[in-house]
Amino acid sequence: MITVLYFAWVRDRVGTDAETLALPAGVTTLGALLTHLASLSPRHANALARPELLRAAVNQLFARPETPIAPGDEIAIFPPLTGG
Amino acid sequence: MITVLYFAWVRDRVGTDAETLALPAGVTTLGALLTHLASLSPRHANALARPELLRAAVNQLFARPETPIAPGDEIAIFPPLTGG
Amino acid sequence: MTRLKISVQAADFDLAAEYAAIATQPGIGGIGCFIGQVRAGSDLISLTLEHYPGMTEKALHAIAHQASQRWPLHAITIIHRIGTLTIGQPIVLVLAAAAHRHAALSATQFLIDWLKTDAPFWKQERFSDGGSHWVEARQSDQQARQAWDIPLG
Amino acid sequence: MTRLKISVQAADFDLAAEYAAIATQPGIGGIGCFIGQVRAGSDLISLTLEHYPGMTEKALHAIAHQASQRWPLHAITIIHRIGTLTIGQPIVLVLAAAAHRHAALSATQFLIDWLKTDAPFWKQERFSDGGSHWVEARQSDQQARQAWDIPLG
Repeated sequence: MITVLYFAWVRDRVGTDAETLALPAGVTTLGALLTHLASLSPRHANALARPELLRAAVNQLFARPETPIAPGDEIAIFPPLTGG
Repeated sequence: MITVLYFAWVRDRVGTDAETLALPAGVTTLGALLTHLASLSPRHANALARPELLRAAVNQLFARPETPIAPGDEIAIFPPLTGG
Repeated sequence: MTRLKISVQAADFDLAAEYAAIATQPGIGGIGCFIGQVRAGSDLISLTLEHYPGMTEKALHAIAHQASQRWPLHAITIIHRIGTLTIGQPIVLVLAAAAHRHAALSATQFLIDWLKTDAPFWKQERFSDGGSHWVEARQSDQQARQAWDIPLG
Repeated sequence: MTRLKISVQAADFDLAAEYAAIATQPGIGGIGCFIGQVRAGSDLISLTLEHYPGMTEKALHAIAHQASQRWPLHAITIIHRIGTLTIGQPIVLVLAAAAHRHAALSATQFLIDWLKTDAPFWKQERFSDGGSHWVEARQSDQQARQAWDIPLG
């Protein structure tokens, strides 16, 4: 199982701030996970349609599409940061 | 008459913080005034011996050796600035 | 050793108290400081700041660590507020103390530049007509962050 | 219009009060600040700060004017103390407020860089053995001031 967190407008569009799911066979990178998540529902598809607008972290470290993921990971998907 | 002010170690060496004197004929620039002041006493000579260590203002504006001076002016002579 | 204080909090911060807490460290000659606050904009009522609990604190520590590798700093303080803030209210406080002014002020600038792009905060604006939207990241912030890594020669 | 406060004074300043006095100006998004204080050194007991009354205030106004020509600033505060100050005591406060952080922090750096070389203050150090000497100007301060006028291209 993995935990997926959504923040800011990604959360608004997906409609939840966190979900727990099984990692499908063959999904071993963040990029592959994004494709899988987009297939879960029309809301997911809409929220994740433009990966160039998204940023992500794996286990609270910034990650790229090729970053490996494994069961037990905490993955967060969010827009570019706007603090300060 | 002109007023000459001394600050920091220039004042310590000259032994006074201000003096009023007549502008001798022919002394029309700050550089010429410095030469004249150095002739007034051994203390003046010692304080003003190394012009490269001195800075000056005429009427409270930073000045250079060629800056003109005239009766009524306030001339200040001091070391490089060390505030802040 | 750099004295480090990092806090993510809803409450306002006390500038005088934060300054006093670091100013007495021995060897400090200069303290740089930056305060960001909610700037009035057309019909803006408030900002709501969201963050990623857990990761935010790690990211701020990593940014402070970067700064302390680049300059000899005696103290770093970063306080970032979350929740809803109205116009004029403070959002973020950065303090950096060093023996000399250049290190203190450069580190202050570095810390806020990196915080903008490397700490997981998001701002939502609310307007007087009832509307709201998520603030978009600015390209200039990314450039300011990257400028710290451009070789000078 | 830049709100300007310039003061040369023996008394300490109140950082919180000076910050509060400018933070409420409309349109401010960032406030940069620098505080210089007496740094402990081998056997140093105190610094005595002397200045050129009349010229100092003019010079500080000229420096503030330069800054307000270079950045869109909402407020500038410069407070410089004179007299005898012991280790750890604050010497100078610079505040600069603007819509954006870059202007606020750049102006803060500019103001303290120029103050070091263009405002008529002199420091005398006193030591525990009874000796004293006038601090010498640093070449690095002159370079920092001049760096503001190096063309970038």
